[in-house]
Amino acid sequence: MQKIKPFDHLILILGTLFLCVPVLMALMSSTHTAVDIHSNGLFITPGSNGYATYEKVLTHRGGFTGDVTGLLMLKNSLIMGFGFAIGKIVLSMMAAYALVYFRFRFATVLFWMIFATLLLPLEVRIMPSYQVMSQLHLLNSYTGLIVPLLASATGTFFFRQFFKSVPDELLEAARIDGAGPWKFFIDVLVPLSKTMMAAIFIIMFIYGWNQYLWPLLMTTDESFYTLMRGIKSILQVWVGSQIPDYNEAFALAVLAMVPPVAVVVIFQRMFIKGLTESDK
Amino acid sequence: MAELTLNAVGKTYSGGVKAVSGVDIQISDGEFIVLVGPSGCGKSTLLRMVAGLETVTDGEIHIGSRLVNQLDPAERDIAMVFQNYALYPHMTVRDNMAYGLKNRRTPKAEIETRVAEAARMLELGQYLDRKPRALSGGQRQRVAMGRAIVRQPAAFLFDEPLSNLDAKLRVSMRMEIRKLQQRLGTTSLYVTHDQLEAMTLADRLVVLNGGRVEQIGAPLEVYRKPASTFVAAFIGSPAMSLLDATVEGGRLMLEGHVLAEVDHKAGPVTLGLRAEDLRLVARGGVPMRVEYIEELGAHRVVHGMVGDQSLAVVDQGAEAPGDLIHIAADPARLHLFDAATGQRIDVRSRVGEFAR
Amino acid sequence: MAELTLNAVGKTYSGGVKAVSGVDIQISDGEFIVLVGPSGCGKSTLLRMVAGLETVTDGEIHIGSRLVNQLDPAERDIAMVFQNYALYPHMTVRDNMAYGLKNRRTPKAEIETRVAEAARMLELGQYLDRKPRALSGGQRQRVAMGRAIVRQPAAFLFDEPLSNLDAKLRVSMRMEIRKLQQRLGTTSLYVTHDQLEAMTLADRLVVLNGGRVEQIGAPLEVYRKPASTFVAAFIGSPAMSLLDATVEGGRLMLEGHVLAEVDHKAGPVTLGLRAEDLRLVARGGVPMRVEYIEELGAHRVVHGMVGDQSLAVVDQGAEAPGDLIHIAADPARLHLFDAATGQRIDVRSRVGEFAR
Amino acid sequence: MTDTPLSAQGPTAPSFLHRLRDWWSGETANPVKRVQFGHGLTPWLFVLPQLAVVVIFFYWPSAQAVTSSFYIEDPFGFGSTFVGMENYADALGSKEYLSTAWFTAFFCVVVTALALGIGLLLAVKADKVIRGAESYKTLLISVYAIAPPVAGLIGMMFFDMHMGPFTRLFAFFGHELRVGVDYWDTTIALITISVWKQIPYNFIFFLSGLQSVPVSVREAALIDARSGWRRFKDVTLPLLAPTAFFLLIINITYTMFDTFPIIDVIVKDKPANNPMTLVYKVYLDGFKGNDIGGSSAQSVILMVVVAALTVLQFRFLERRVHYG
Amino acid sequence: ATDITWWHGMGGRNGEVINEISQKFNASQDQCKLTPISKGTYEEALSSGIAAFRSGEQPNILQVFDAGAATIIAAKGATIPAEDLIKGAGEKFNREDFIAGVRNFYADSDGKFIGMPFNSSAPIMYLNTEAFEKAGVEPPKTWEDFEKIAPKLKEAGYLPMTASQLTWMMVENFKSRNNQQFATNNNGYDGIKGTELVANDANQVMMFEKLKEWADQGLYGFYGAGWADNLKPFEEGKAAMWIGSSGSFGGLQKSAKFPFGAVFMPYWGSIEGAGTQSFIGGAALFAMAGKPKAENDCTAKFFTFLTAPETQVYWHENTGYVPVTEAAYELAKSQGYYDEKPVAEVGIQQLMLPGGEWTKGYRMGFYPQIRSVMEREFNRIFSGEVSVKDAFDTIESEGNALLARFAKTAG
Ligand SMILES: Nc1ncnc2c1ncn2[C@@H]1O[C@H](COP(=O)(O)OP(=O)(O)OP(=O)(O)O)[C@@H](O)[C@H]1O
Ligand SMILES: Nc1ncnc2c1ncn2[C@@H]1O[C@H](COP(=O)(O)OP(=O)(O)OP(=O)(O)O)[C@@H](O)[C@H]1O
Ligand SMILES: O=P(O)(O)OC[C@H](O)CO
Ligand SMILES: [Mg+2]
Ligand SMILES: [Mg+2]
Repeated sequence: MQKIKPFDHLILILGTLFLCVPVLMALMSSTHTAVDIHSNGLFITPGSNGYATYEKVLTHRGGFTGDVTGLLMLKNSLIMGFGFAIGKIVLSMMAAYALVYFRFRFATVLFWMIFATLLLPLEVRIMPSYQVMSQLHLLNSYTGLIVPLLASATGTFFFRQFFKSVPDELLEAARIDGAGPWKFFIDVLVPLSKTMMAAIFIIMFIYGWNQYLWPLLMTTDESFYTLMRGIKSILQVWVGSQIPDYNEAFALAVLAMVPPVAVVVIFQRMFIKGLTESDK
Repeated sequence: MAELTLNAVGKTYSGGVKAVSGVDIQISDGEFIVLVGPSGCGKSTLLRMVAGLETVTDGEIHIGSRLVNQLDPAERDIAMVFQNYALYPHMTVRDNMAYGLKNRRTPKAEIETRVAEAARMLELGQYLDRKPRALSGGQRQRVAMGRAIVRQPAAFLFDEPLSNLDAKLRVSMRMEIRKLQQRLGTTSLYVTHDQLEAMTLADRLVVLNGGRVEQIGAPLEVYRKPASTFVAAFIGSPAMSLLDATVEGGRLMLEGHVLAEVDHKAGPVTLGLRAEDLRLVARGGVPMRVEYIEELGAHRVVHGMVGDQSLAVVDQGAEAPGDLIHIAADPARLHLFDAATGQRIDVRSRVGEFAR
Repeated sequence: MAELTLNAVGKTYSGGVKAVSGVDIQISDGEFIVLVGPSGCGKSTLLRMVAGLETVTDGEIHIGSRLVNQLDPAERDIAMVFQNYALYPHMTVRDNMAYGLKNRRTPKAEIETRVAEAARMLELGQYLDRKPRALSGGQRQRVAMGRAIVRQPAAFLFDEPLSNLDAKLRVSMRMEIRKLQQRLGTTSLYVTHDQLEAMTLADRLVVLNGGRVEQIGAPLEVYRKPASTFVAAFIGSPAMSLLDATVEGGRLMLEGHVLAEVDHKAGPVTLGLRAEDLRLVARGGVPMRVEYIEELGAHRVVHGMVGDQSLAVVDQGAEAPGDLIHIAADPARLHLFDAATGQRIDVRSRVGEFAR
Repeated sequence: MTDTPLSAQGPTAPSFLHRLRDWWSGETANPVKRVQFGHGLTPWLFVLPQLAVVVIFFYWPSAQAVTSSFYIEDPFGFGSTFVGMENYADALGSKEYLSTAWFTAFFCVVVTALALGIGLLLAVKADKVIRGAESYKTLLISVYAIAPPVAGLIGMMFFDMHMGPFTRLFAFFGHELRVGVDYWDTTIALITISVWKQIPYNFIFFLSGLQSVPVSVREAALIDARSGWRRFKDVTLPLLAPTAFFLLIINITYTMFDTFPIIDVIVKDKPANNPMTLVYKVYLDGFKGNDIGGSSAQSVILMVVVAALTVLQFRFLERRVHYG
Repeated sequence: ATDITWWHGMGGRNGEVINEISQKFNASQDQCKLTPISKGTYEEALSSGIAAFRSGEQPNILQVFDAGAATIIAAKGATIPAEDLIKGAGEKFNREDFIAGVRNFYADSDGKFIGMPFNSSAPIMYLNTEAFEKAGVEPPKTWEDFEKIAPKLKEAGYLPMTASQLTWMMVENFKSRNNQQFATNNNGYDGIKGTELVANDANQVMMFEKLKEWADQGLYGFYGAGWADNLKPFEEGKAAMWIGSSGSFGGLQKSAKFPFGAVFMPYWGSIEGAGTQSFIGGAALFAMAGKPKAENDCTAKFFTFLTAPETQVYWHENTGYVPVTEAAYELAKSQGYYDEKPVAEVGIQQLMLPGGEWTKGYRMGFYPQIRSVMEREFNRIFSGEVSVKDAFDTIESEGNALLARFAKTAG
């Protein structure tokens, strides 16, 4: 029994306001015209241009071929998000499995080799990475978009911690039950990691979803446009002499928030629980 | 079903810790062997070597006629029940039991029959579709048992399977295990550090101490003729009181009182007395100052001091702390141990009731 | 040190679960009260209400003369020992003990004296600078105790403090707790579901069932005169056997055998028999078919069937499963309960040894 | 006590042969799991995908970056001159580079401290309240989903020199906020936005960390200490240390690397004399300035610094962290 | 049909117009099919082009902005000079068709077109008509004029002037408008080795000392390096003058709620020979090397199509960039576009002013980084951290170090 003081709510409300008001303003601003936003800044009240903006953003056939609509970008963003999240989970679970459950030379070396990838993000090694991709003939492909981003340790690190907390006896029981490494992995470990996978999924989904620079460099085909790229291409003119279509950028941003937020809301319970379980 | 032979078995962990050494045990088909000993004495290590979960660094282990030292756990035809059950939390009770069989490519129909049979035996029928988390501790325990039985292995291995249960459940579960093993007739090796459990379950007890076998024998034999002070103190509740005594000219002396005549050379000895072998006498006997009393309902355990050595006596009387009482025992029920080595001394004759 | 008064205390959890209702307990200064009852009966809830960890939804709790319903746990002047110790894992043993005192601005020197005193008492001196993880289970338990005693609070609250220990350690720890409490004279409320622990520790036992008090009394009183079949089955080991019997014309009948003459109206009753109150007779008595036997060293518990009802008898004999034996008991040791309500029936007179 | 420690026998030193065999099979004194699968090909099959990705897409390009750092290179690859350590000397010898390095360190400390602090505060409060907890959590976590360029844009508009609400707020307190012109004003904006973006992440992890602190330990503290602050400081916080340590590393990585879209937006593509981080400078010189050799040298320096930092943190901080 | 690709760095409406032009080209013939692809900003487009070239994945056409020109022109094998390409394909090409101001910027020292001028802009001065009426003053031609009218505008309650992107306005185009040398080696056209920046000369320093002085007097507002931050006061009607791009016209029409006009960017009457044309801003198109002849011919065909008057006028009227050929200018004029929108004519007229020795352009490697150095130092000047002289000394020394580094890239 801990007494809850109004003060606690006050802090939470302030924190929530600090975090959410900007997002709310993005939403509200998306219903005003670009010129209004350009001249007056962000809005906290709704405007009258919302329907037009969202209709345009969703159905406007942009790009050279006229195929680049909000829906196409949404599709590609989803492919990026899912592809990355799933790829990440598969790769890092397998690697973490090998590192934790096998007795083999170099396990520590391998762990540090993988962990070191936290030290240098893609942005910093982007040019050489591009050359590698082109040598592998992976430009303009979903594989090329997704796979290089997988070279990072976060997921492996998470799963390693989680596997360490799985009771030893489960492996022992499974071995006595005649399960080999693959069967144990598929039959026992994967189902046990469900909540952890959900947690990682959200984090990674958002990461993949929000990629910009790499897709820009990697693809030359309009059919690979993502929402993030749509937003950036609207906004990039602000450095020059034009008025960017702020309203459309905000509308795209709001649309871009919907799937991740939906994922967060749906998986929230699992999410928090999943992250917790590693600490046991 | 098979015999189990441990031949000079030893284990040195890679850090250099010698957890088990020179263990020889011969277990006949269908026998129920209980390994007891204090925490850290190597019980689990020994069991896990039999299971194939630890490498055997010395000696040989045979199951039936096969030398299994190099075999994988799955190839040894054994089943194991773990202390914390180690059920697969994501599988139903049915799947938990069936998993080992599936991995052995047992035909579907056969699996179903065996699971149904085990469920009936363990009264788990109505829980077959639940996940472990929806079961009580006792029920989980039975699922773990079920997982072992369906396999119809050559041997069962149990590592403290009851220690997570509460006292009441522990008592009822240990009966069930015993009944089951008798019905199936499967050779079993059972680890516990609860001596009551050990006594009630075992065909033969193996008392381990510091990685070595201290004594092997039927429970009552071990109880009545403990081979050393270690075994004496470990088996029996309340624990046997061990006191310093001396033999002087063929007489066993405790704090200046003659207890019995013994055929042993003069010198210090350790005297073992079980609380239930002692009784109160109105006069004579050895005087004991009552310190405190445990009321257990059925009887009371009186703890007191003889000189400056402590002693426990079972009694139905009405003494209170501070009272001076006199106790006596049948000399046949005295245990003598070598004061230096702690080894049992079997004296050839003892005469008279102690302290006339 | 203080009195503790619970006045019609009840607890309804926010989900609507009524965990405790109408509990009245009057605990005098220095008394050691043990709360027993099966899992889920509300023991922890009650204790936690006293500690201030749960809100009290009905009734009043007084510590000394203060009504504490609304006070913060830290203001109630109580100390609590948790089932899983709840030691601060990041603090040394010393800091764990000192923490509560520091927060009460006890002078440094005073803290040191008290911690040293507690450490001496609990033989923890050499571990003072270790972290809990480097201690064995029993040692952790003692630290948890130490943390409570240095505080010198008005009352100790214990929530199953021994249930994580192995059997042997449990026995020795419960003695230490009892001795300590007697030395300090601090009012104590102790929760357990182990009836042996309850018997040996309590000044008075409170048996809870489904959130209500079933019986309050001294351990032997509860043991000897259980107020209901619930209490009868819960207190005592092996559990009291409860059998269906009938009274016909003033005679108590079990499976067709006359047991005693009782002054009670005719009809079905529940008969309670403790294993240690029964003895074997060569002839006569009630016939019992031996089912299986538990060898406990000091004695054996013989389980068998009378008709189709099961019964346990303590014995030193040598029966084997399948034997037919005959048992008898002193009518003064029979317990009768109302067949419908389970409440104890105190019959005015009983005549004769059962089944001549 | 029943413990009969085996140390009485003393651990015997393992024979040379034992050790050789252990080395060969990878057996160590402290394996991660009590029982592990044997060696052989299988573990390699499991690490292989990740390893391949890491080698191909991390080590290979990184090796190229290291090689490039010793050359001054025409961006199109027509000519290059081997210059040895000159690129390193140029970077480390430049006043601008050093001041950027100092700013990066400062920025790291402040952003990490604030983001962790506020994230923790909110997590503690959200963990405490029951009513409305779900809504708070959902709202706070949702912000995590907002796209970085939009986060930057929103931030930029909030700090706009002419019409930003924050500019007005500061004016109310008598300070003319000139983000993009004044070094420290820009710093304030960068910190605010970076902290804002990172709070939800920290909140999520702290909240789950808190929920894993044993309830009974918290209750024990409730009995021992009256002041909520003391309970937090003495008990909750130390028990959160593993989470905090993990977050510390992630947050430092975040401020070092992932804040660069924010900087890009706030300085509107033209850093001028505004503060920036080392990574932004690598991006600026390499990606925008096409100076491959120089920027490679900078990224190698960065890698070394971050690696050293990580090792330091593991060596000195993690020791103080209490794990379960 | 032969497929060719065009990577560009335009977004928003400009990007859409690029798509429209490409469609027009594809519709105009059937041998070639052009696909334009947006690669982010100018910098991102250039970097993508470089990365792609190194991997042999380059597009046929790459758009490169003014500051990046030296980088791509210095890489001799990376591009095919536009002139060679067009002539090689048998298309007509005449340098004189292009207006004076765009002829040299993307050409070599002999005047041969390396890049194809495409989206060209000029820095011009926009005026708030109301402000000038209120203050009763005439728009300035020279900075001396400015010094006279500025106090009156201030009195009338206006901030007299702001300017975006000082590097472009007050350094590069200061050099051009006042016919001042910008770098040795013929402004860098004659070779990479040994090219040095001429930045801390007396006139350049004087320009900034004046700016600083005006800023201190409240005659000029400095709002950092951001383009929009400096534009905003003008849009809000607070500033009377703003120096921006001719291309800003389209945006201003939407955002400025008052009548406005434009004049040439001022020069110094005190400097002899000043008043020359300005450098073009914006970007040019480069034909990347390493492509088959058939594709190169299509590229040439597209370049010819681009310079056709109709295409240029369409581009000019839709984006605000100036037309690059005389013919296009004439066409627009004859259509009466400038009668309707006189402001749209200012940029092109300024580019058609007579040139001088130093007005054809500049060629300096790592120039984007040199711009960064300048931007940094300008902020310091206006915050009073450094003197103008010191700032330009720094610019020159750091700039020369960068130029020396660039010289090494040639091998
Ligand atoms: N993997 C290991 N590496 C090194 N020493 C070990 C290892 N496992 C166990 N030991 C040591 O071997 C000895 C025997 O351990 P074991 O687990 O067999 O004891 P136990 O009898 O089962 O004890 P408990 O009753 O506590 O379960 C102990 O001293 C223990 O510390
Ligand atoms: N937070 C809660 N919300 C709702 N019901 C609860 C809560 N905590 C306990 N209960 C219920 O209240 C009843 C009493 O619980 P309590 O923990 O007091 O039992 P207990 O006697 O301590 O049992 P045990 O011996 O298993 O510890 C149980 O039925 C339990 O399910
Ligand atoms: O915005 P633009 O296209 O007029 O270009 C302005 C500058 O020349 C860019 O360097
Ligand atoms: Mg063990
Ligand atoms: Mg409880």
